Amino acid sequence: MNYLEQFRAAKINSKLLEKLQQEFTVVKGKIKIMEVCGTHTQAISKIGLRELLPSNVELLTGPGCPICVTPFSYIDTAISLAQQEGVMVATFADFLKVPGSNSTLELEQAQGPNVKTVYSPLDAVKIAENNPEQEVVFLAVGFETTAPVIALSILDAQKKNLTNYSLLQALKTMPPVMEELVLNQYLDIDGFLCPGHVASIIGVEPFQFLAKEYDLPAVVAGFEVGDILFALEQIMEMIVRQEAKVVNAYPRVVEQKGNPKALKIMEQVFTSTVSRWRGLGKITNSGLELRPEYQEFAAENKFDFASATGKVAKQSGCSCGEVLMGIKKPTDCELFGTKCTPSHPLGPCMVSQEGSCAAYLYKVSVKMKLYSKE
Amino acid sequence: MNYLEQFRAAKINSKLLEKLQQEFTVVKGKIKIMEVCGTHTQAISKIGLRELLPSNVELLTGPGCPICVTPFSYIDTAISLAQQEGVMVATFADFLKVPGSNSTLELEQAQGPNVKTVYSPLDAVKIAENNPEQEVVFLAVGFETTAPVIALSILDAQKKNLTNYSLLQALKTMPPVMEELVLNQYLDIDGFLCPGHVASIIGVEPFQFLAKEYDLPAVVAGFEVGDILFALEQIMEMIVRQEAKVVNAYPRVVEQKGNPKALKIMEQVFTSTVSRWRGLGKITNSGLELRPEYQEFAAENKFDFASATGKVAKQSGCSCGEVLMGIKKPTDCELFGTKCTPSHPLGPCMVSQEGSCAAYLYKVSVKMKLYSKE
Amino acid sequence: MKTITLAHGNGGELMQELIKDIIYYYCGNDILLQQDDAAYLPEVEGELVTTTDSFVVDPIFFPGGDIGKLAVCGTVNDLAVNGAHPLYLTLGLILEEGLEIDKLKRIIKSVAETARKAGVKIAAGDTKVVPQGKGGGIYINTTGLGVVGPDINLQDAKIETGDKIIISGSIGDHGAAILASREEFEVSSALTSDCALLNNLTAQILSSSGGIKFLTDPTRGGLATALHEIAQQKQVTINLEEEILPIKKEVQGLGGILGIDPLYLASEGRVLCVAAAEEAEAVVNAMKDSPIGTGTAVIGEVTGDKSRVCLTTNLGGTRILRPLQKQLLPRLC
Amino acid sequence: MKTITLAHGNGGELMQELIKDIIYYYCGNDILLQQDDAAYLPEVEGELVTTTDSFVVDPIFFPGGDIGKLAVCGTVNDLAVNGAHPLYLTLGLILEEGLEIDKLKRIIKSVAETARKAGVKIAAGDTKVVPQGKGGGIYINTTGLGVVGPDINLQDAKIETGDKIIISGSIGDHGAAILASREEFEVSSALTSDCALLNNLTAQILSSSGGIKFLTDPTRGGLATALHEIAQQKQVTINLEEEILPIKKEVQGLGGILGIDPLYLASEGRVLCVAAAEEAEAVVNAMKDSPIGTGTAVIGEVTGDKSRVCLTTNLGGTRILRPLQKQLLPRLC
Amino acid sequence: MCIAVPVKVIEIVNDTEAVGAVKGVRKTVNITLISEVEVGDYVLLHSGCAIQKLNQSAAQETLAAFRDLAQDAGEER
Amino acid sequence: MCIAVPVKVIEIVNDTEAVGAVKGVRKTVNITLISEVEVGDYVLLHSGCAIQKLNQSAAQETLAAFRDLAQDAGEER
Ligand code: SF4
Ligand code: SF4
Ligand SMILES: [Mg+2]
Ligand SMILES: [Mg+2]
Ligand SMILES: [Mg+2]
Ligand SMILES: [Mg+2]
Ligand SMILES: [Mg+2]
Ligand SMILES: [Mg+2]
Ligand SMILES: [Mg+2]
Ligand SMILES: [Mg+2]
Ligand SMILES: [Mg+2]
Ligand SMILES: [Mg+2]
Repeated sequence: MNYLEQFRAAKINSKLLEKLQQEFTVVKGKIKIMEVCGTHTQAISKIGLRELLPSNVELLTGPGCPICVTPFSYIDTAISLAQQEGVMVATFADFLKVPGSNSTLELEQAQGPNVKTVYSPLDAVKIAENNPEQEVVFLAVGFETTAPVIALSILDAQKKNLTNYSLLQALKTMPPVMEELVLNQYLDIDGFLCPGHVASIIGVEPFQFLAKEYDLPAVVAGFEVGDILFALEQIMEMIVRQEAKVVNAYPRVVEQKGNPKALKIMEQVFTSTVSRWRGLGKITNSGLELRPEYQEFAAENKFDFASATGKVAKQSGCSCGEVLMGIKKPTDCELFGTKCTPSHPLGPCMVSQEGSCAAYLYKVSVKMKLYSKE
Repeated sequence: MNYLEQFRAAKINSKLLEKLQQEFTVVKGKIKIMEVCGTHTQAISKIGLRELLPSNVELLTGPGCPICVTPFSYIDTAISLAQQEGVMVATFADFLKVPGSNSTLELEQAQGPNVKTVYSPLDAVKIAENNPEQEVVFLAVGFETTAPVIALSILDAQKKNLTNYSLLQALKTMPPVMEELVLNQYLDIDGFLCPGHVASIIGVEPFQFLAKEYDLPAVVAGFEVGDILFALEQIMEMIVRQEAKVVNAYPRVVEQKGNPKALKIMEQVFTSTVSRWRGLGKITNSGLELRPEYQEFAAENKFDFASATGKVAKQSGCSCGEVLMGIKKPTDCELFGTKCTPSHPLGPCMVSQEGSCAAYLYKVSVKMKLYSKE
Repeated sequence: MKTITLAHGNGGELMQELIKDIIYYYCGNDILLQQDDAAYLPEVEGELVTTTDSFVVDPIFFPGGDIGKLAVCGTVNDLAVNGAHPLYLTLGLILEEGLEIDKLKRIIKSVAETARKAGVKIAAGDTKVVPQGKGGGIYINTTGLGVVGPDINLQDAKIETGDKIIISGSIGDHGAAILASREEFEVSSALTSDCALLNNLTAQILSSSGGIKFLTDPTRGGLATALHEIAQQKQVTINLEEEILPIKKEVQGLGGILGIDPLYLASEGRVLCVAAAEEAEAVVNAMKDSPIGTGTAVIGEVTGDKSRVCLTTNLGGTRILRPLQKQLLPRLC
Repeated sequence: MKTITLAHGNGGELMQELIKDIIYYYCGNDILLQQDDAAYLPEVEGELVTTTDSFVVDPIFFPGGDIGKLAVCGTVNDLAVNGAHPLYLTLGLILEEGLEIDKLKRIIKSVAETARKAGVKIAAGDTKVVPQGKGGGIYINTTGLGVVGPDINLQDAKIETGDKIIISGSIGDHGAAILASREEFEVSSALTSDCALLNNLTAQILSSSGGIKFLTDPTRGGLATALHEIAQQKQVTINLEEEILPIKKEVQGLGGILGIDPLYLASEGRVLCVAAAEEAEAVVNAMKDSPIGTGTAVIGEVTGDKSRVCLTTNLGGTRILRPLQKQLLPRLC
Repeated sequence: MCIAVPVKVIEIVNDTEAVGAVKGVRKTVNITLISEVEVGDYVLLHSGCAIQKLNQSAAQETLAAFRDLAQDAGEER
Repeated sequence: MCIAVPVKVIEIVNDTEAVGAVKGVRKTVNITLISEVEVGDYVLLHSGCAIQKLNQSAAQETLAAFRDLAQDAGEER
């Protein structure tokens, strides 16, 4: 057995769960722990963890699903680009079904060679190389985990002298949005499950503010069942001990300083910028944009978006923003379960099985809440 | 009834045939009349005329099938062009099945977007216009009937500023090859059925040498059953009267001077050149080539044919040349009917139903002979 | 969603929805609605006959029909010309990503209507979606099941010299209508496809006379190819008379412009019949009684045993008709 | 000629040649060689069952099989899981211009061999050629005809709480093998498709016990979707145990790399069986006796009437398994 | 050499294009190669282009010649 | 946020490419984002790229911590 397999050993996991259950019952009152990473959300859902925890525990789903946090207008811009003659939009498959005003990328893909799903942005560069007559626009979404790979794609395109590769920029960074959440007066979080793969790039440092400035326990966690249980246990221990530290429970992947080489490449290509989050609005320094010397790879500079976004007329009536902010429950949305279903989603929260609305619909116990300051 | 329909009236045609049969039997000895136009060959075959004529009459098939007279190396060059990345060969469908050394255009068409059949060279220009990244090479074969249309395509491409349209030149002209045939010591022709559609462009003049210089009766003929019967009768009358004239029996389409406007366009773009004929070799002034001012549209100037034709290694063992020259009968070819069949032709004479070999195979009475001077 | 996407073919929820909303909606019946991996059929009486055809026509909508109507007619007709009473069809759809769902609906509606007219039920179906650029909008396979009554025995009939060749109407209409609807040729005409169900007509033919030797429908390859197959299979010479061949003027016109011989153009609603000479008149009369047989004509006869097809031309000459060899494409000469 | 051209599909001489040289050569039998518009079938005994499927797999050759084998297995299996003894298949080919004839031969040989193993005859066929760029090399439709003996009555069986869910081997091998063979992902493995004939196994299952409630093959959409269909159709709750699901390590590995859940990957040689609790052991033993059932396992049971599928995770949690919704594509998260 | 068919001009679209008709089939025809074409004219269509106008009186003369000859045949028999 | 899986490096192809293996599946991996990778190393694969090397001793320590905790649970019960 590969040593990594041991992280999945069922026997230890059951023991860890038992331990966790014991600890939670020791604590009186509600405890809210937020996982900010979509992949954590997915893992938690796949192991059916939420319902195994005592009823006084809520695992809140944070803004870590790149699909859910990307604003409506971005999708519309991507679609309008795909519709242009000579433009091919390259994207991670996750985006295909997200509805824009009148279409989805999946529908545009069906109309012609307008949308291509890729496994990696490096594949998008290859497509641009092989189709010199097409402008290949890669939908640059995701967080620090993906940003270095996208940066690499820019360096690759530059080395190949490609003038037909560009990014539609919406890369985001985690710590600023986490701080925004902490500052939110309606939101009351007892601890954070920090995103392990983001941390594998940026290290533990950037999360220290949680403990130091806001007195919140936080654990950088991996994604195996054991990792998650262990991390929750570490948070619980801190809560019980009324202690606030940022613990690295994923040291096999997360170095204190992250991955210096990846960070260097990322910083060579990108710089911080304000970014707009669905349901949260604009957050300072929460996004990445191409540095001036790479602006030739910005789709913004190659196309006139005014005309594109001018098209945004019809809204789908989706309440995803409010759901994400906790102003509404999914069931409060009048489209929920009737006009909006996983097969015909009207909002991003219904797109993936782990989206807040989809999860709610299928009665997997959902205890997500996220209040906005507005 | 449209007045043109009257040319097909069965009753008159039967009478004409009767008359013709009577005349032929009057004449003693063999009479050989050559139709030089492939469309005449086809019409004669479609009405089953050969077997209706007395046995002392032979209708010889001349070099008027653009497929049959185009040399092997031309097909190979066309195929090697089609095989090149970024090159699309546009062609009349007739050429698809003609075998080259290792392939046919039909096979190349099947491999990818390498060959496109068109109804008109003007369509090839449209294809070039819509596919700026492809070089569209039109296979410029045919005679004076088609040459003006091909000239028009060049003017069209020029007007549209296309730099990706070119011709692979093999256009031929009729009168020079007819003179070559007349001069052939082994060939003994009593009269010519002159090509009516070539004459619609070039007029009657260019055929006068047949009567004036070689004392041969010749009739410019149309393509309806009545046209052909009437023309043969006119030739017979002259033979009987030992008279040699060039008669225009297709005056509804053929003017004495042809079509001046078409001629002007043709001469604007093309000039006479030596041309190579399968089975007959090179004949002076029997071809058309782009004038110097249009040489930018010559595929010869865009591609290196030395390398292409260098590939011509394997020969198919086809005896088409000798069959066309009358040195061999189709049945003398060892491939005839066994390895070479209409479904799997090895030579151009087997490609169309009216090709010498195909016709022979299916026992439609074939009486073609054509001797070379070699 | 107005367009077919790959998700409509992945076996999941969207596909089930598509099948329910369109296929079951239009074609639903007790057998199809079993919805299992396979469908149980009620007991049948008579000899079972089966046939299969895939339809890849371009364009999918054409004057006189669409690929849905064609797919039902084609397979019903193949059963019918073998003397069978058609009972069931299966329906295999290969949709191309990007097909408009409205078009699919029109086509399936057409399938359902034609099946109803033919008296056949869609017994089973399948839907696949292929990526954009790997299909032709829609390809349809229909496989048919029918039964032949005890009184019909086409298999053992012997074709003899003197037998008449009869066709139920003009030839090549379908092929010409398809060509005319292809944009690249820049032609237009009022011509419509002859696409039609033949099962009533064949039943009428078979009940009108015991002298029927052979029935077929001259589809791909046209009349010449269909007759060539008979000539080869039954080792007979078939002779046609050019002068009495029913060819519409538009078909002739299009053939002239494009250099295509109508003898090689497909019909999709004509029966080609070989009948004993003495029965020919009765057969022709029976055929003319049918609304789709009004143009019935004797076009030739069996004249020997040379496994070939000849055409006596208007002038009295003879042309040997070979099976179709090339693509039907406009030619230079 | 080494390549399929449009002329191979025009109904003419080249097509006839192709059919004779390849289809008849490999698949020829007394019924197919009738060569008529439709084929007469010998008398059958039992209740008739039919099914149809088109196969559009990409790539057409994959580890463990090819589209020909798949096309026969798929349709034979659909008959088999409905309790039928498969007898006849029809074979509808849609070839893309440019397909190498050698590849076609390999595929048809594979069709013939698999049909022989299954004991079915190819009763009728059809060949169409679509232009280069309008197909996927080759698409195949097979339509099957089989008979169900009087002793088998799956249709009326009632699924009840306590019934066991049994699968004949590891899940998702076919889907994973296909994904692994797609170049764009730059992966490789020794994984082969599970593509196999199930008719012997289903016959064994049905003769081993009268307690069989339902049989199916979890193809497109995978195990989760197949079970969801049962749950919906029969209005039962099905509960799976994650810990005992047989999933090969390569399938897990590929799922991890590409972000794809093996529960939604197709199997093409597995039987999914619902059996009465008290019969489960006998059924499992009978299945294990078959060479393609050695990996048989009970993976869950019927636990209620909620029309849903649940998975009890290794940790004891519950996941609701929805039918497949999206394309199976690698995801970012 | 070259298939060509007569069509009747039923519409002049512009300097370069006309619509021809024959036996109920209409076809777009390029008319650049001929001069002074009018609706009602017959033109000879080859490879998408009109390559010559038809001379109707010459046609009638040819037909008359046919008939004369055909009559000859009748008489001589 | 981001799916990533650990794979074992079984071949270094060149400066930018390696072959990784996990559970019998091999995958081409871009290694530009990490330094000093060797055959036998485990790396974290995300979107076609190795984004970090795995630290094996840290992994063992974490596993030990798991076990300790699990034992706690056993004892406390
Ligand atoms: S139910 Fe649909 S429309 Fe309503 S908030 Fe959720 S995703 Fe948006
Ligand atoms: S039989 Fe074939 S190979 Fe021989 S001369 Fe004729 S065309 Fe050429
Ligand atoms: Mg586009
Ligand atoms: Mg090419
Ligand atoms: Mg099935
Ligand atoms: Mg099926
Ligand atoms: Mg048919
Ligand atoms: Mg199916
Ligand atoms: Mg038929
Ligand atoms: Mg058929
Ligand atoms: Mg199946
Ligand atoms: Mg067929």
